[in-house]
Amino acid sequence: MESAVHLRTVDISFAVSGKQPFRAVAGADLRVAKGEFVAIVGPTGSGKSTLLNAAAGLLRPSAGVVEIEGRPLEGLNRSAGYLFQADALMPWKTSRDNVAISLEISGTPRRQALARAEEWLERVGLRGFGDRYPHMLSGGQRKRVAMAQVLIRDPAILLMDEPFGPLDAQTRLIMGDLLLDLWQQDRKAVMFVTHDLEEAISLSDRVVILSTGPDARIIGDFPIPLPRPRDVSEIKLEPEFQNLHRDIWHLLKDQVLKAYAHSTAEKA
Amino acid sequence: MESAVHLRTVDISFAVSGKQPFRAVAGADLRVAKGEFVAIVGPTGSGKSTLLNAAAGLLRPSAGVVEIEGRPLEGLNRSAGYLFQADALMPWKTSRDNVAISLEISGTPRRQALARAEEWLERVGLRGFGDRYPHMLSGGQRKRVAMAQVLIRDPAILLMDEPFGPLDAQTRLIMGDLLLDLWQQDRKAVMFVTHDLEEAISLSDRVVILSTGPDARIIGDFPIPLPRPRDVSEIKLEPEFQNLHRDIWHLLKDQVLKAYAHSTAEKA
Amino acid sequence: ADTVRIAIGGSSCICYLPTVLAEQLGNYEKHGLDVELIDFKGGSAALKAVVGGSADVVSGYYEHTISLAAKNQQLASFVIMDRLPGIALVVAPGKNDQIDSVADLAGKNVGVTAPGSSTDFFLKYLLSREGLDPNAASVVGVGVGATAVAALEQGRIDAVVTLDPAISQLKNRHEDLKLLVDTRKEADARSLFGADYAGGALYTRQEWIDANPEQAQALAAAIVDTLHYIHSSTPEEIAGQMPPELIGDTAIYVESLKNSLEMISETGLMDDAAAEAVLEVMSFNSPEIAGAEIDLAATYTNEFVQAAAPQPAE
Amino acid sequence: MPRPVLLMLQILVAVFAIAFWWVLTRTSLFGDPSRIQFFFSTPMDVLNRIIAWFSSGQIWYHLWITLIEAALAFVIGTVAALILGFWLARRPRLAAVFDPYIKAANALPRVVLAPIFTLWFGLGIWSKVALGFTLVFFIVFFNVYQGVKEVNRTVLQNARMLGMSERQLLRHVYLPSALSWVFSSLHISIGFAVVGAVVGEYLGASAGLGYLIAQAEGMFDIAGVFAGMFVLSAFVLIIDWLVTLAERRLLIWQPDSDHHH
Amino acid sequence: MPRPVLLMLQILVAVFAIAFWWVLTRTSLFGDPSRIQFFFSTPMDVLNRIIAWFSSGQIWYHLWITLIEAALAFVIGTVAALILGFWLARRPRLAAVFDPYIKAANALPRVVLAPIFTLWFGLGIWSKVALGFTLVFFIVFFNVYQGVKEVNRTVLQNARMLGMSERQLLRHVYLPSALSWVFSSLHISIGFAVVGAVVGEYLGASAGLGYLIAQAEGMFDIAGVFAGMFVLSAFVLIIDWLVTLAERRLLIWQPDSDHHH
Ligand SMILES: Nc1ncnc2c1ncn2[C@@H]1O[C@H](COP(=O)(O)OP(=O)(O)OP(=O)(O)O)[C@@H](O)[C@H]1O
Ligand SMILES: Nc1ncnc2c1ncn2[C@@H]1O[C@H](COP(=O)(O)OP(=O)(O)OP(=O)(O)O)[C@@H](O)[C@H]1O
Ligand SMILES: [Mg+2]
Ligand SMILES: [Mg+2]
Repeated sequence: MESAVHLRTVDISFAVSGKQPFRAVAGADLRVAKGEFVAIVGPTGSGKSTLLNAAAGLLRPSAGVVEIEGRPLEGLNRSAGYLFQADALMPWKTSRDNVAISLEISGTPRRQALARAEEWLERVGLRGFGDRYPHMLSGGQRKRVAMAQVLIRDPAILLMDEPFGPLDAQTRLIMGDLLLDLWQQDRKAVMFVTHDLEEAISLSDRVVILSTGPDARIIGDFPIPLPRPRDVSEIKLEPEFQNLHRDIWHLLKDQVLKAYAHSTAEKA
Repeated sequence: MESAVHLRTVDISFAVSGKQPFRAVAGADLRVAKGEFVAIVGPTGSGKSTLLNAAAGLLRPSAGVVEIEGRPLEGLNRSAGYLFQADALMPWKTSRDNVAISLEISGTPRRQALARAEEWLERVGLRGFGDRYPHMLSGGQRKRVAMAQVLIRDPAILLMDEPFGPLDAQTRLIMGDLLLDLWQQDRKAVMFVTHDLEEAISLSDRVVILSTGPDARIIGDFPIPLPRPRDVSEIKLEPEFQNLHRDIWHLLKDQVLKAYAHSTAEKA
Repeated sequence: ADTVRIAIGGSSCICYLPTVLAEQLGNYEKHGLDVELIDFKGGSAALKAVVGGSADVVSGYYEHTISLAAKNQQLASFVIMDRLPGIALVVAPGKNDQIDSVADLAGKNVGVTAPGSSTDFFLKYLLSREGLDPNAASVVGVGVGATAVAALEQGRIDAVVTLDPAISQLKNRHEDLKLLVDTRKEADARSLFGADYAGGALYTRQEWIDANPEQAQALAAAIVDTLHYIHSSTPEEIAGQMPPELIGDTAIYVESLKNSLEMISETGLMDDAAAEAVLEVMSFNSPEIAGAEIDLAATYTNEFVQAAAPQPAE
Repeated sequence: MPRPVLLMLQILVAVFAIAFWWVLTRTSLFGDPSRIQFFFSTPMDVLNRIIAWFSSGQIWYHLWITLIEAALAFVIGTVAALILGFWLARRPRLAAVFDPYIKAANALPRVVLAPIFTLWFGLGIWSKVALGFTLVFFIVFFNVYQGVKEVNRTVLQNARMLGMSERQLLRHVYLPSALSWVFSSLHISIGFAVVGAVVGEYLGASAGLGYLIAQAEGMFDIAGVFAGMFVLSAFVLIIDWLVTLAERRLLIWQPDSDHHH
Repeated sequence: MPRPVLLMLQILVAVFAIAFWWVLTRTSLFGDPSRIQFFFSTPMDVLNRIIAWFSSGQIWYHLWITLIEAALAFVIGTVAALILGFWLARRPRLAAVFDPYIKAANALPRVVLAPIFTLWFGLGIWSKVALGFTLVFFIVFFNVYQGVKEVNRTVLQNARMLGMSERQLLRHVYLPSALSWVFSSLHISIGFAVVGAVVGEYLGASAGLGYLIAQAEGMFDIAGVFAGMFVLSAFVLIIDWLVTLAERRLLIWQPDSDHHH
């Protein structure tokens, strides 16, 4: 299968003034095929957002190459939509305008863009909140507006950084279904960062596990052979799911414990 | 038992320009006793952060009274520590300084404050990150610095808004244990907002459930009669836990589905 | 002795030459004075410094003592430096054929150094002498520096009422420059005012004179000595004494000195008729002054100059 | 604070100031009143002068000239600064090259430049506009330049990822984000635009408030000078009020800063 | 861009400007050169003048006086504006009451006020400091005031909840948060401090660069005027460079603005 995103053994370092550069990711090799849904999990601070930033073209790897659809990435990744981990809505636009601008940018007439934005706000459960500025929304509401902003553009590659983090469990399921529906329709490539293992397994084709940083590598790569289409809330009950969950959980737990031990080593 | 925080049938409204005020919370009555650990769950946008803001004295209820330790609250709640949902670290201070300032404010000499800050950074698994400015940290790392900043002051009342949101499952458990340890020592009153039901049940004495907003009320109040001290990672296996989880989950699910249906009503 | 602070209304003006030259020649020291010269942009600013008490003596136009008398501020001049006003009416190069007399200024734009200044008054007085409405020409403030030259050469104004060194600069740049009136020359001034017209002088608050008669005396003597020096030296010699930053182009400076020597007083004495002439022009322009009871004799004194006169010049 | 109370307090301040002025110039508490009057005039004289100006109608023409000059300087200066500021802020290399020249230009004493402005722009309103421009431009420019740099990084990256072109970024991100910087500089520069116009008139002109002030000053008519300055101030307050209205409209999205406690 | 390249480009700009100046005043491409020289002098004349000033050593005294005046105006103006700005920004009612007066004061033409400053502060450096102060103060004040209002709300609420007193808030939240606003206004006001000092000297003084410029102007010695202005600009660049150093140190916490793409 053709690859949508290919991080070819990338190192990613950050300059830290007065010190050695901090190498967050070392020799990570990650390939996401066209139409593939890859979940990325890993301990906090391991480098998940960093990988997405590299795939988006916002960070340049210090070694290795980022290839998008087979070609080395120069500048921004124009075919990707990126849902950031942090608040990224334009505070001077209402939620409706924040969503509509996504379409207006590429030339959709304003009226039409607004109508579609309204539809999308409804889809993410925010009917009636179109006139609100971001600071008048709750954390979960802001996240959903951001989600609508990214999804409405229907990008070929989706980078999502803990998109459902501030949502309650039930809304997560609904949003997960929504995402899968969209994905099913035209098989985008998705890189999906989450801390919720169940979510990772129930949504994705593959779960990739990052080791504790610095010098984080990919230490696990689990294909999820569960049948599609999936019902996100039902799938958890399947025994195969449970097995996968346990395997991944163990791998991850070791990483975190190691990291935590390392971090408090001197103390203990 | 004496009450630490008592929201006496409060209404909380927001002015929305050109419209009726938006009443987020209506007639919510919530009492947290001294030394009690109360978890608050509810659909996204229901008013959890709003309730914490009221308890912190950052928002004035439009009806009802907020009582802290038996006295009506005027201005800020000086005996509370508040871990905000959004990023709230001072971007111009390193993580060490961000934590140390908490102590310096109340007169601890700088050297001592820095030493204790370093200890706390270790506790939350951030040894070696003391020199970083917030923008050089990952989302989960920032949250943990904020947690250290609040906990180091050892406040009598703890308000925590999705403190473990951006952490991976394993780190969550570690932080949960850390929190319970602290709480065990001197029995603070805790109001703990979370979307993770398991977390809510395993940590708290009581789980309070908010209905979908606007006009959110408290629609459920489950005492958690699990024995203390608890081991956060083990407790999930107890049958009583499972029962509670199921009950709460059902109540919550209905709320969310109702909200979502309402929000997409016209559409359907 | 205490330092005497002299506020000059623009040290580049030839009309204040004696004040600066006295310093260069060491005449103040000779009379036991320690003098500090402070340069101001225009006479009225210099005067305000003196009224406010931050400077002791003004080197400025005598007429201000009259304006201030009308404002209940008692000032008096105690040595005169110029017996003529030194103001000229210059026609814009290129407008020579349109403007042949003062009467032709009606309806034209005429530059003055500033509205309400001596040059403004002078223009209005000139116009009325020709039987015109004093406001027949529209007045434009253009200052004394390059702005005036730019405005004139660009034809933004049709004529300008100005002083040296601007007159000499213009003359230097335009061979055929037409001066309709040139009161650096006795003839023009006499025909206009019927007498001399007191120009630059040292004056100050009456209180200061009363409190510091020795210093006033010494100042008067130093200036009188300088006046003698000026009239007994060639322009080149004088130029040789001046600080280079107050000369600019030497040739032009010497030329303007030549044209101005006539206007510089030889004695330092105030002629009563010259004071009358000033009062007349001022009264004409300001209803306030016309209406005020001004004791002209109180605005100047020759006492110090007379006491200084017997001293032989070097 | 309700508006009438605010207004009353503001008036109270004025009343106090005027009372102090009166005591200063009318009693011998602070020295010889006639000398003080020479510098500060008296409240009544100034008031009478203002009334005379307005009742004779003479002032309107001058006010109009000054208004035009100040408004042109303000608008042209602001627009030029916005364009150059936004443009240079997005081209850090170019900006680095020109940086010292811009800063040096800001240090030139405008008063000295008056002859050159006269040469280029004549004695009419344009030389005054030029003078005002040189003040307004730099004030707005530096703020815009900094404002653009202060754009929230995540918001900017998000906008870029949404596919905004440089132009769209300007319109939808940089401009709104820098708006409070721009308005801050506008509040500063309104005053300076008027100062520029008045100083220009003061140095050479045939009309305008600066001309009136210069005339009054030449005649030691301090009441006239003060009257001119009061009219000027009133006038600036009106323009500033218009700017504030625009600001309120454009910055409606900002959370109220909470000033409780 | 590496520093040497940058420096070379900067010098290139200067070379171009000077070449243009030379062509303007030395050839008849733009009209009669002798007339143009009267207003613009020529590069060589100005250079010679500057060399003469420095080699005779005459300039140092004047430069020193101007430096002192500008530095005092800058420091006092900034400090006063910081104090008043931070103080008023935290007292919105008081600020609302005084708001119109502050704005009106900013519109007063400083040149006209010069005699009053002389009255109050004498003829020495302090009247020039006062003039510079009135420029610096308003520029910094408005920016500080706005900067304080732009503090991130969550950060502020968090600091409050941590128990900071008003004073601690100032030191740990408002001041650092408003710092980029402050620095922006400092870059603007350095130029204005110098302008204030020079204009003050120009209007009445016995020393300083403004005095030199005024004398040169009075004698139609345009080379002297330009030489004075160049020395002035060089001088401002040095002060600005010092401010930039301070800025870099104090704003070290800010993420590099990313200027790629
Ligand atoms: N600008 C920066 N400068 C220095 N270090 C950085 C910078 N940005 C991130 N890092 C470091 O890189 C590592 C990876 O960060 P990243 O944000 O990718 O983590 P993450 O896996 O997304 O974590 P989380 O789950 O907490 O969001 C962290 O240790 C972080 O401290
Ligand atoms: N400033 C405001 N103006 C208007 N409405 C607001 C404002 N702040 C919050 N709200 C509304 O109040 C409701 C409750 O918000 P709140 O932030 O308390 O939700 P929450 O329960 O914390 O949600 P989440 O889990 O998404 O954080 C939401 O519908 C939100 O849109
Ligand atoms: Mg992350
Ligand atoms: Mg919330």
